[in-house]
Amino acid sequence: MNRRDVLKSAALSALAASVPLAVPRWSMALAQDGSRIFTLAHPAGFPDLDPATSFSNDGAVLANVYEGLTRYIPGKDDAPATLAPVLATGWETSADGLTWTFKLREGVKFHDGADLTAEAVKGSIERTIRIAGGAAFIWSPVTAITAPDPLTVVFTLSSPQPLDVIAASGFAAWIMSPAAFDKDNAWFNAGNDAGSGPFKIERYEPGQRAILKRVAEYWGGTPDGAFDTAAFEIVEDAVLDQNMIEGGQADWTYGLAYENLDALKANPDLSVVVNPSFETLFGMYNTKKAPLDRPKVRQALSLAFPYDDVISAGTSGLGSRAKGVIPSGLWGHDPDAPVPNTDLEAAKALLAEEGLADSNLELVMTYATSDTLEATAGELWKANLAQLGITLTLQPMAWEAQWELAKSDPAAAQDIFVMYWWPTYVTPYDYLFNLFHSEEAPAYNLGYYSNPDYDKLIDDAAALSGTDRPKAEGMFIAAQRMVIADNAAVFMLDKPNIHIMRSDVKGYQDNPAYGHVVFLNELSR
Amino acid sequence: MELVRYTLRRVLLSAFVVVGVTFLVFVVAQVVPSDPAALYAGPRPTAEQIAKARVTLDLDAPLPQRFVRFATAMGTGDFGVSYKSRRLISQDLAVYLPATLELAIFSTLLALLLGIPTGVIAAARRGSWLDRMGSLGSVLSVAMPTFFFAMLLQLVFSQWLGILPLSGRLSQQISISDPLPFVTGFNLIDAVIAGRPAVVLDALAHLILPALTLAAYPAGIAMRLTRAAMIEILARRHIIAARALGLSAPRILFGHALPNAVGPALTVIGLSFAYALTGAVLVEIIFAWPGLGRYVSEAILSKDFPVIAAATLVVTLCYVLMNLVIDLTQIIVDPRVALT
Amino acid sequence: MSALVRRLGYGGTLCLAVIVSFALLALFAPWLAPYPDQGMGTPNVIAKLKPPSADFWLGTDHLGRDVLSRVIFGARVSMSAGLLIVAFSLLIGLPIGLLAGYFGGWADEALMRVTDVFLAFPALLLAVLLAAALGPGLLNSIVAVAVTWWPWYARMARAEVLVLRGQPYVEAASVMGVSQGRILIRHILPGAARPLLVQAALDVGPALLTASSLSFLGLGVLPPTADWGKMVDEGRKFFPDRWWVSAAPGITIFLLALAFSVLGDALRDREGGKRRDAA
Amino acid sequence: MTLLEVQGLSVTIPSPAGPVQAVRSVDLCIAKGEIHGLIGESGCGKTMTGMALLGLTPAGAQVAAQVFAFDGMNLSTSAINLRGRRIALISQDPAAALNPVLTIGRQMDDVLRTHSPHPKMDRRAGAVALLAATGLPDADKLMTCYPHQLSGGMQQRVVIAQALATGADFLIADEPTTALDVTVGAQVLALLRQLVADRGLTVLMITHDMDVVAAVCDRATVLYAGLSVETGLASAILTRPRHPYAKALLAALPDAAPHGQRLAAIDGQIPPSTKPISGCAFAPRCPAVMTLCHTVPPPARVQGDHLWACHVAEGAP
Repeated sequence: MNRRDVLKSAALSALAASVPLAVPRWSMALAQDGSRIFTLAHPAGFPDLDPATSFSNDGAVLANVYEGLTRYIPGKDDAPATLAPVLATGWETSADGLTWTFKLREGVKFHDGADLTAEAVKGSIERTIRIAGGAAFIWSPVTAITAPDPLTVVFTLSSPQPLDVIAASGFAAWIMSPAAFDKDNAWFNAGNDAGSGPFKIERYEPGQRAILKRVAEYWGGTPDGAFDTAAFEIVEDAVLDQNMIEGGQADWTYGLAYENLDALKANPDLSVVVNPSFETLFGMYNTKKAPLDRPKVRQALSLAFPYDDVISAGTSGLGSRAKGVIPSGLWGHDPDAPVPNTDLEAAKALLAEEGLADSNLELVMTYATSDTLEATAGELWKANLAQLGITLTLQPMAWEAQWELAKSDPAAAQDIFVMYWWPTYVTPYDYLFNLFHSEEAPAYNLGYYSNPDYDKLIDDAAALSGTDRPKAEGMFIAAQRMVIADNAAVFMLDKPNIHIMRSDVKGYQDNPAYGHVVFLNELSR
Repeated sequence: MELVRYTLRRVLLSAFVVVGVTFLVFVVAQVVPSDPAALYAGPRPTAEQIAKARVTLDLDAPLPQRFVRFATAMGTGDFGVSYKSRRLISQDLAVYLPATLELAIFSTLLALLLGIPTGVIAAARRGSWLDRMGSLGSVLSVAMPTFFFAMLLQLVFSQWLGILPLSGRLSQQISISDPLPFVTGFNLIDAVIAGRPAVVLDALAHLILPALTLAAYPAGIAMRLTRAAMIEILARRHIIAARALGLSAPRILFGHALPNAVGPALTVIGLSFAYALTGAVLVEIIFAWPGLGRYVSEAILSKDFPVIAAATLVVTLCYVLMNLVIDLTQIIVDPRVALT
Repeated sequence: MSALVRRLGYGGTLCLAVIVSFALLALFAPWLAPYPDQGMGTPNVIAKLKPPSADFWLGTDHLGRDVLSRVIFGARVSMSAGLLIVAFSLLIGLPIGLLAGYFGGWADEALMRVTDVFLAFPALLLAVLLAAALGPGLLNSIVAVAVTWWPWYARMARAEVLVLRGQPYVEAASVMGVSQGRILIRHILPGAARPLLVQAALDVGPALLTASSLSFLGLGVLPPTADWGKMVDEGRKFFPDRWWVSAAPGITIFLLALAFSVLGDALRDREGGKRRDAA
Repeated sequence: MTLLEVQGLSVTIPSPAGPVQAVRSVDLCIAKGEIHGLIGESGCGKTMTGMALLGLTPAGAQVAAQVFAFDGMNLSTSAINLRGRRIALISQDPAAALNPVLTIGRQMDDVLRTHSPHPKMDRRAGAVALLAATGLPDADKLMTCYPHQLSGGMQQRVVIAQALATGADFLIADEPTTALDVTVGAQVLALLRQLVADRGLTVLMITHDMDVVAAVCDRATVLYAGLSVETGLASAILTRPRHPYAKALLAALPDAAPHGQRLAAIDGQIPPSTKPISGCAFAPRCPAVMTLCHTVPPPARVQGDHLWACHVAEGAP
């Protein structure tokens, strides 16, 4: 009997006189009455359910309602990452990597009864490109799409790109029924769908819940004991999410406080699934503003970062050391990257060398309001820097405001920009281009890093990644080491992917390429 | 005549206030250090997407022109779309406003129900232990931080005793498998319309804790005001006259004294309603109540200006209307008010 | 001491003592807190979320900082927030009320309609809106609340001036040709300021409650500054299993607000003032 | 036949400054059908005497009397039962005595339903009849009016109608004309007179106005400092007062003085009600005071049915 139970029984006996004995339990479990309903306590809402423009948490719903041509299966232990066929059964590329041909699966029907055809694939992707919202840019290399026969689609590219990987993207790569080509954003966000996936949207109450129902005619297999219904309950408060999963009102959730995971692990009704994610946390140094325009000063700051403390305090030890910006599990990850370790003495020496010992430097770090991991990292780093005579001001900001500040004038912007990155589709280029490629008006290169050698190296690697992936990987790793050597950023940690679910749920596989998506069709009870 | 003039003046003042509030909200929005176009363009937008959004949102028009357009749009109930979700705000409001109003009205009733009888009894039994307990409770409730009180209520009634639900508006069994058809958006009313008594009870059970959180402070104030007013009224000559006429004690207390306390009671209604609307920001987050407070606080975090503006305006409008209604009721109940 | 008890009663005197002790705690926090550096924000990760013990009387938070020290340092924020909100509100409200009441006419009408607009907002909502627009930070949140409070003082000052303006000594001064500015400052201001100052003193409690609400919503101080509202919010994730993180600051806010409230009642019985609603 | 007999009535009210002797010793003897004046300056205990008869003394007050009988019943135990049944009050300021937020009809009905089990419609008719009986025109229309819509005289008639509605046969009229202007006051007095005649009522008329006494009272009692100092036929007191205080009252009232002038034109002040009195209460102000007066309580003197208390046998000149 733990302390909470003691308090509980004390309170109960105190109130025994006034409270009827047959206490109705509000935590009465949906999950435990053998129901075929899978309930997700979802800590984020779904801003956009249009498969062409969705670029956020909506993937959690869309990935069960829509399908793409391929799906990325992450590498595990020694097994390399692969691409699994979904709507496409096979694909090939020309030797120059400029023409890609996909064979489509036969007998697939959309929820509205239409058949999957090459025209449907062509039309879906063309709609996405036409609207040009969200992650539509993933198709920018595509110059033409043709449908030589009902089950064959041919893409022509302007430059060699790994289109099979792009087609596995969690955003902007969904195939929809031709009936939806002329529908607007509002039609989808009213809760309508045009997918071919194992579930369809039965009811959508924006900001509150989405109810998904199994589609009987789904082409793929279904495990025994699979769920008929999935209820995404949008509860944006981690405290309530935790209560729901503990009380049996939810089968799955994420985003709970790391500090509480030990208690959850000890609960036999729950299982805590920890996996590496593709999300990595880093702080970009403002390379255009004194004193961080000097690489040695940046290096000193990186040496002062308390890597292990942040992992243990911020993630209860579940995160892992970042080896550069490419997280483990993704090709291009560099397990031997020469990243700095915490060493205050060395940092002090470097600062002295730069003439900045006891200089009372004042730096500003911006991060997203209400992100406790970023706040924790900031607070711990601040304490270390204080020992070097550096004052770090922690400035939590709304993401848009933080971004706006960073995009304005680098000379007036923050000194350190803290953010996460995750890939739109699984390629190292996505990280390396967006974050460190030279840009006139930077979108995400918010440390304003600029290195022509680096630019060329990753551009060349990208061109090779459709045809000669091992070679491309080597080049990406080399490029990443340039960034590390220049100390363009401090790589704080790789975030763990932690999901909590009821332990009677079977078949769960975490797929970091798709954020916090649950592939509901794989689950059973 | 005075009545008509008073009413007209009050209505005109309220109209002026609404225009002023609209202006103020617009001004505050200009201070927000964020680019609406970047927000509208979605997560990780490209430069082209942002440029397109600037045009769509017409952000480059001169300020006065934008204000006029903003004010006319608000005036016609066209709140535009959310920059974040790009959903029609009026659609969202149709769902969230009833949820907040249901909570606000219920908590106002609860505050009156708790505060006024205790105040009456405390006044009638001055100095008794009931009076002392009531006064103590009112002092405590006034000093209690709302958010902490909410946590304590959840802890005791939901997590320890398990007799009331922790959060939400309806149990999942109902909201997932067997939802209530949307008629008015007030769950209590919709459940009655649907003829489902179990759902009425369920909705009530979900209302109690958040409403109690919001009712504590106004109930404390109500108790004080009622007590003070009743003590003054009970000493009035017409009450002595009523006693001299042999009327029974309860009839004097409730039939003669209490109607004179309608003025203070109306004040309490206004105060309590305002407090509930305001406290909604805190309470709706803690209780996952899908109402305007939660809506607006999310919008504030993401700097979603049209939502902030619409929600602030609607809440303020409710507040202004409520005050207008209270003032006008005051005249009906006590016609002497209009003369002063 | 006995004079104080006679004026305020036992309850009022006790409350005054509580408030004075909190003020002293705030003032001398670096000397009184057992771990001053942790009170100011230095993490101590190895000892995180420890229950109350001889070393940490009120336990530690998620970064291993002594909750007692944080609470003591939090008194600085809460006390100064309460005082500054009231001071700023007076600074805006008093002059506006004076001018409106003294000059009357269209100036009065215009200024009072402006206060109408501000009073039409549910106060916390406007404060949240402003705090969000200004960005987080103690000063910003104080300004945000003050903007919603000044109209009360403006109204009150105006009402006082209307009374004072009719006083014989003011009329006499006017007849003798004393300039208007001088009359306003010499004769009216001192009379009008007194009741307002009493009211302002009573409002410090509600003011710090409102400030703590903003802080709870993440619109208050910047980390790692300790603030009670923020501490309650941070501790909510660990509540009730590790109750001390939230309970200590929560109870502290309650106690201080209670002390202000009871003291206010004691003072009000003498001076006559009005209660202000807070959130 | 004697309806009310009171001897040695005293009312003591606790206060922070010590017990207040609001009424020290009052004797009253009122026959059925008579209008009995209770005369005195403000603060002499007249109103408190009326309240004691109604059992409406303030919380904590102690009421004592040697004889305290109403129609053969002991008032100290049955005041609450008699209040509003046999004894009713017509209070001083009708505007304050009526509830401002209830209609006249509602206030009449509240009284009627308390005292009779009649159905609502009958009660309404009864209320209209009572209002009409007090001389109110358009009684039916008045039922839906609020008090503030009526003139002072009309309000006082409503108050009288309420008193009648209780079915009481003994009315305590506490300065019923003070708040009214002279002509209206006179009409109200006429109405009372007529009601007494028609319905066989008995009235205790509390007043400070000698004109009221002259106009309606059969008999009267003069109070001073909570003591009854003289009682007798009203005409006798008005024409030939015996007690020096009563004499001073009349002397202080010039014939030409406007009606309703207050009785304050006597030098000196009433002794403080917190202190006990030794000797005669009026001694400090009495023009015919003797040494004896300061120490020995005055003896009761009788002349026919005229009683007074004074050391001077025939009263001072």
